[in-house]
Amino acid sequence: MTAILTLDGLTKRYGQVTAVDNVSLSIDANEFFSLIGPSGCGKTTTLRSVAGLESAQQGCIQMAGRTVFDAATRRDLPPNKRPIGMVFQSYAVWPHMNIYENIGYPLKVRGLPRDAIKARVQRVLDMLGMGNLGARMPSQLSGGQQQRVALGRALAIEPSLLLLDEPLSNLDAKLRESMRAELKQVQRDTGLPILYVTHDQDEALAMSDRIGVMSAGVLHQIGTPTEVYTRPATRFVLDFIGTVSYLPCEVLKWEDESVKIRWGEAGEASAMLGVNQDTPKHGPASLAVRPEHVLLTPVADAIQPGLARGRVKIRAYLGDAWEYHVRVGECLIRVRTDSAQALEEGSEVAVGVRQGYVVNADDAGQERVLFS
Amino acid sequence: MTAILTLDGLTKRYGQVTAVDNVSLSIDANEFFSLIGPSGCGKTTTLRSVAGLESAQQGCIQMAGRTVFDAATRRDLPPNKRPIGMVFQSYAVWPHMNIYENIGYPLKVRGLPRDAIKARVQRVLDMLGMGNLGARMPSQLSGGQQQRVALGRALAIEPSLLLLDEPLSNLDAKLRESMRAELKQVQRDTGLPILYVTHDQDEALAMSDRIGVMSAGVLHQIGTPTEVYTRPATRFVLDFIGTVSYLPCEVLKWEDESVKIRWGEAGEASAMLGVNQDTPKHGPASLAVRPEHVLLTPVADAIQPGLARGRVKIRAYLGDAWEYHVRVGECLIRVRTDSAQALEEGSEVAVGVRQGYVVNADDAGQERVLFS
Amino acid sequence: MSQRITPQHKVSEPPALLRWWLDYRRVMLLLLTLFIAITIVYPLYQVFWRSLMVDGEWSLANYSAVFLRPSNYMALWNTLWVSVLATGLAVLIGTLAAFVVQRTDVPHKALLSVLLVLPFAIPPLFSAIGWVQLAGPVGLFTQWWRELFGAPPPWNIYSPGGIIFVLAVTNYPFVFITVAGALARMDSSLEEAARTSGVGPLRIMKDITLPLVRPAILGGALLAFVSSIDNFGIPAVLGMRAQFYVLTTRIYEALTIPNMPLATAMSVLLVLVAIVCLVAFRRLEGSRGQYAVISGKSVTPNVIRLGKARPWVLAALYLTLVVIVLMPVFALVLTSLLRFWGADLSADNFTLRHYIAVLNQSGARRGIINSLILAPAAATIIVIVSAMIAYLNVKARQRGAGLLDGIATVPFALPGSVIGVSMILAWSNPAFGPTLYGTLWILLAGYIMRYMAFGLQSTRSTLQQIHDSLEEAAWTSGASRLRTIRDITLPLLRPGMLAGWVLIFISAFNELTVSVLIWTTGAETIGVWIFLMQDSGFTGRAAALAVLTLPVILLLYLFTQWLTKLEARRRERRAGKPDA
Amino acid sequence: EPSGTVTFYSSMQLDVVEPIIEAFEERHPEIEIDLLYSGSVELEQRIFSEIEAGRLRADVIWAANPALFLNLKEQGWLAAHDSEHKHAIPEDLRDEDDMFFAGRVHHMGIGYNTNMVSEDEVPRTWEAFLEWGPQAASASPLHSGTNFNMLGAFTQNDELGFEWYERAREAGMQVVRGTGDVTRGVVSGEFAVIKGIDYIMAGQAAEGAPVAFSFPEDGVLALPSPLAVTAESENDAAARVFLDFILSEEGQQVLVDKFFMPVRTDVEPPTGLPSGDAINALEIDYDWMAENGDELRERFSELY
Ligand SMILES: Nc1ncnc2c1ncn2[C@@H]1O[C@H](COP(=O)(O)OP(=O)(O)OP(=O)(O)O)[C@@H](O)[C@H]1O
Ligand SMILES: Nc1ncnc2c1ncn2[C@@H]1O[C@H](COP(=O)(O)OP(=O)(O)OP(=O)(O)O)[C@@H](O)[C@H]1O
Ligand SMILES: [Fe+3]
Ligand SMILES: [Mg+2]
Ligand SMILES: [Mg+2]
Repeated sequence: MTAILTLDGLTKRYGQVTAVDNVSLSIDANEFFSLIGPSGCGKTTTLRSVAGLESAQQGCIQMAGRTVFDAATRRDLPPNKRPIGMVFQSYAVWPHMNIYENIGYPLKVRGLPRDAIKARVQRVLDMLGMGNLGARMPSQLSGGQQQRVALGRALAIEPSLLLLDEPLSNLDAKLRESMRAELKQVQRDTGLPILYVTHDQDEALAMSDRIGVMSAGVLHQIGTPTEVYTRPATRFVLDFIGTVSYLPCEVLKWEDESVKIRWGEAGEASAMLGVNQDTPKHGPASLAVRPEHVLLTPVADAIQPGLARGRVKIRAYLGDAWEYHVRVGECLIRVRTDSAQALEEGSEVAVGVRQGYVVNADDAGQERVLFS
Repeated sequence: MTAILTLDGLTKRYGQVTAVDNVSLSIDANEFFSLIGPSGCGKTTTLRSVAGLESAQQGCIQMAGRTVFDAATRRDLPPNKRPIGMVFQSYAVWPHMNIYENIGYPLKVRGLPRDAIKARVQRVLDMLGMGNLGARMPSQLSGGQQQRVALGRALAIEPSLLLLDEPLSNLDAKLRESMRAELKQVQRDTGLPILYVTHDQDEALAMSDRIGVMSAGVLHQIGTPTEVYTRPATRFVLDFIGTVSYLPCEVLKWEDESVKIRWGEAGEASAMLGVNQDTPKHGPASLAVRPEHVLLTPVADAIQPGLARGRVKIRAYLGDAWEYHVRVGECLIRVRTDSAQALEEGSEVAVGVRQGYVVNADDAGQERVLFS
Repeated sequence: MSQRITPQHKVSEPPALLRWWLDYRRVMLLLLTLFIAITIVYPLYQVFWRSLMVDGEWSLANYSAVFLRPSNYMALWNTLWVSVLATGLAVLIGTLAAFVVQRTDVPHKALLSVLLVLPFAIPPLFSAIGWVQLAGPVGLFTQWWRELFGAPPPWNIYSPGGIIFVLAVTNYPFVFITVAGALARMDSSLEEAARTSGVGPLRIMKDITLPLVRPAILGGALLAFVSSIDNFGIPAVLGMRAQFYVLTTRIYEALTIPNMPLATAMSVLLVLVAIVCLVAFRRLEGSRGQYAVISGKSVTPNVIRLGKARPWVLAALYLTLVVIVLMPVFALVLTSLLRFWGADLSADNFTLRHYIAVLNQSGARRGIINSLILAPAAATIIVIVSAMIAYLNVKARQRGAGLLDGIATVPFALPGSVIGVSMILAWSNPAFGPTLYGTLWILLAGYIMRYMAFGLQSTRSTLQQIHDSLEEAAWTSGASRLRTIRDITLPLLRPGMLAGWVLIFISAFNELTVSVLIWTTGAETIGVWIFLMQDSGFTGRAAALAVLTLPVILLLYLFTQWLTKLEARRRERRAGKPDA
Repeated sequence: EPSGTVTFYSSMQLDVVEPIIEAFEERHPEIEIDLLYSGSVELEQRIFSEIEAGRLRADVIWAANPALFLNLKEQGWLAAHDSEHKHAIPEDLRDEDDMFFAGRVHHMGIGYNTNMVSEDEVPRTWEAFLEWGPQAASASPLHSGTNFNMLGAFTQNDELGFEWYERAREAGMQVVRGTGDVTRGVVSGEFAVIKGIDYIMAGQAAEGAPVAFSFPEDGVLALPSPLAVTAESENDAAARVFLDFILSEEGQQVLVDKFFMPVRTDVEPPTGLPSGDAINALEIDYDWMAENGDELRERFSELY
């Protein structure tokens, strides 16, 4: 596959702050690529460098085969010369133009004839399900509709690459979900490669072909949603993508590709977890578990060996599932079970672990995630 | 149980718009009550009427045994005379006061002695885990911390009732989730009855003891989270709480408390659904299904009688689960399966329904939801 | 994520990386610097180097003369305390009026708002004279008081108190306008949060509302304060009789002797006072984050129901308005219609002859025409230039543009007579360029120098409210930087520019102190003629001319209303057909 | 034959100057007078600003304050003019070097409000003036050139002296800013008596205001308003023609019609005004004034 966008060693500093630290990535034709990370990690700065709104200090950027930025040769194409469409978090719909004009403006700038503009805008409006709203002013639209206008404006020029900066974060839950599907659909229909910035992991997982996880300017991992969720490269990725609870544990024994650990209030529970790589050191470590990988049974039913004893502190109904906060020893574990099983708050339960990650320090004291 | 708050036939009109239409409800001591509904349905107006920030045209409001509002006798206590604490969506933390002053101000106004204020503010700060932040200014706090200050301010006066207007909707996904748990914990600890307004169904389901579902000023249903999720009173509630997909179906036969229907592209699939009430009319109706009640199997595995044939259009990874949009005939059904089962986009599948709702029109043409 | 840091453009890239538009920015900055250098720095320099000269040699003697004479300290002290009290009173009136109009349910809000800014349209000299007519020893109010109580009234208009009062009622609109705007934009949930915390309405105003609009109050107060310290007409008319001098009247005196170096040294003092206050006010304003509540989003203001008090509040408001706004206007109109100043109000003393006389004077007629040319010309040039400076400063974040902005604001603190002198010094026998003195151009130059600050203020604040992403969106849509400015920035900036334009127009239209020094035959203005008539004892004619300016200003107000409506209608029309 | 434009700076009343210019332009259609009328203070500010800048625009100046002309003469900004009319003008009304000539004379005496001051109460001396206490007023010598000269004349006078002002202060006499303010005061009845100027009082009375003017017996200030051609005039010839016209009988007659005392001995004063000889004019030494002006101002500003 040909790469539509390639970043190579991009570094952008603001005074003392290194907002983007030696980031390299490439996006293929048709790909939906998300950059995800906590607030302030440098996602927006990366995106703006791609758009040409910021100039990096190091690295180069190629777009559809052309070098649009190269710190070494001091080449730096202005945004209006780059084949991109961009959607801003704040929509940035121009309040003094109606919807039709907003979407048509990039075309007008390019000198397209009136008729061609008209046809193309109408097509975009139809695609976004707003065929009859062209004459409205932005102030007469709801947030979700404004969002679609911003999207339509970026799509109208049929760019080689679409850049989106947290486009859904201002929307309410229901609308966000439907816009997600819509955006995904648009990408399917147009085959447009997308670079998407978000701090919402659900969004990134659900929409992306690949995800880049950033923290403090550094790209920690690039991978498909399943990769980053199930095989996090660093403890940061493990924490940030999905929910985990930590339990103290002890590594007992390591054989071939599995590891035996002991955990629980009195160390009464044990588990065998597969391990992909490396030798986990024996001794104390952390066991990280996802809510859906914990097994809960009422104590009345059975307290088998290998299970730990716990107590339900809080439960929350999620409609299609229940979520519990279960106290085991000093720790709270979050557990998710399907909606059939409803345990009372305060009830005693037996807790087992189906899958988990062992986090321990290597010889250099660096934390490693060993996944099963 | 004694009702802390009772609304009786509350109606509030703005010119032509009836924002709140004859709403009655009551909240018991210790109860976490959520009002949920789409944007503009009148939730905020209801809450503000309770607070005394709006005067309704009809109805009356009782609070802790006292009538605070009565349209008939024109009694209308101002907000500062009502025993409430309120948290606003925008936090409304006073930017010119530090955290300590923000929380202490309502106490100062009540003329409490300095020492008592100090002690109480410190207790509240400790409870919110911000014991050492008292001297900070709001601008030096993160969104989540500001949110806690707003909460602390409302709690400090030890109100009889806490009112919250979408307090979490400005937070990002990760923070929102942790604040949810925190809020729930605070309510547990203080035993304070809460009237909570939100448009986020997950939030309402997870936190509430009871939920009131509103639409266009009208209260459609009041019930526990499981009640409104599994036994929606109206089609609106069915749509709004949780996700449903609709399929055309035909009611074949009704016996005792179950109904037999036929559905699928060529009507090839069938299901027996339990029915709670009423006689569903024979003939065409809609089958409403939740994503977690749909069964997917690769066609290669088995196409049994009773299952329909479909094709995966879009799949989205949710980390702990997969979501599919499956085309069956003309319709798209949303399906949720646990993360073990991963079907490719475009693959053919067999689709079964485990539970569902039959929606059909009664003799008067009114739509009814018949649940199994 | 509501509060996020808007990424700032940094211009620290190596020079070779400069894009063509960066160069374009530089060119723009260069041109603007040239403009400011010629219109503002050069005249300022002409005045100020003279303050450092004694008999052709560099010396600080003028400054020591200023600082060694106790009477100058007295004047400085008087300037300060009078301005502080006048500003205090102006803040009180302006804030109260803004609060009542914005936050209560009084009726006739539109009318009240117009009436409340009317004092802007009357030259300060005339409010002073008007107040003498009303509250002077033989004034209307004084006579009424005598008839009612049979004793002389407890006030004396010729006193520091009188000066403070008239300064306050002249300058309070500055406060009213800024505070009303801030109140309209304030998030009312901050007040509601207090109400639901058990706080009563008055206490909320004191503890929440007022502290939150403090930046606006301070901003308005600063304008009122600077206008007070550089006002000449009011202390001149009301202060001399009480032997009460302030800096401007001392400067005027020094110009009369004439001792220009002394006058300029005193002006430097005045500018220093203004700058110190500017800095002090900025300090008081505190960090910005503390007041981030004033956001761009529209909010429904929290309206206090006055209930039974409503008619009383309304009556009090109208009474105040009548007394402090309409009566001076009335006095002015009366003067223009009476045969002579102070005549009895009997029917045969009313006459139109002042109007006829003044309109028969060709100079006065020319003055009207010239003012009608100069005021819009100055307003237009200032607004365009300051829009460009503000753009470079706020949007392009061009280094140096902020300095330009600061420099162009300095003349605002100078008394008009000093600006007038600087104009003659700069343009009567200029080091370069044409001799503007003797032409209409010098008046234009004088107005530009005097009112640049108004234009900068209004365009800067409007630009700050336009989110960066609106421009970036156009840029990434393929529009060049210039095209973005034309299609996006300018249309969004237009309301701010219009507001600045109107303010400058009104101020320049009957400008007096600068014009009176630099006009020449053929280049008269209304202000000049008002002053000349006044000065040579034709008070009636002067008043008649001043009255003639009122409808112009009223028409202008209606015109801008109409423009705004037109804009709205055009939008509606456009909304009706998509491809307009 | 001179022609072109003459720039004329004047602080003389417009309704006086305009008829003179009209008459002149009728007689000399080839010369155009470009009048810049201004209040006396502003005119001086302007003249000195122009001098600072290095170029005086005016060809002819006619202003109220003799000290200004002494000053200009000393700095070399005036041109001598051997006018054909100079012998019709008394010596004390023209410069010994022919640098400037009085173009008119006005008097500062006592103006009073006829509603408040009955015929037999009219003060005939400056002492009687002081009896009116706070109902008496004067413009400030610091702001009015005429009053500054009055201050100088009183100080130089043995009987009145600077002490008169000290007594005035004790008696409660009001000092207001400019001539306009005193005039408005007496017209409106705020003041009963003022130090007033003859033609202004006459003009106001003609408008219908209840005011009149009296010449006190112990001394009136007779103030010549000097008229001069500037040294760097660009149209020197025409400027001289214009100056001569103002001094001519025809020019002076226009002044008389406006209640001014003429400077020529061969022109009759306005009706109702005493002739020049009948007026007891105070002695005033302008050189002394120029020398001691600042000190005088200082002294006064300490008093008031
Ligand atoms: N103009 C600037 N000057 C100085 N620092 C800046 C500037 N713009 C961004 N930064 C800093 O660079 C870092 C990265 O900022 P960036 O906006 O890229 O974060 P982000 O990942 O998009 O965060 P968010 O999710 O909050 O939008 C932050 O620490 C920020 O404070
Ligand atoms: N002051 C007002 N004047 C006129 N109409 C109003 C006013 N306040 C609210 N409304 C209308 O009343 C209805 C209910 O508004 P309300 O704010 O209670 O909705 P909500 O359920 O809180 O919505 P959201 O989730 O968007 O906050 C809306 O149609 C709204 O437009
Ligand atoms: Fe966010
Ligand atoms: Mg960002
Ligand atoms: Mg709401």
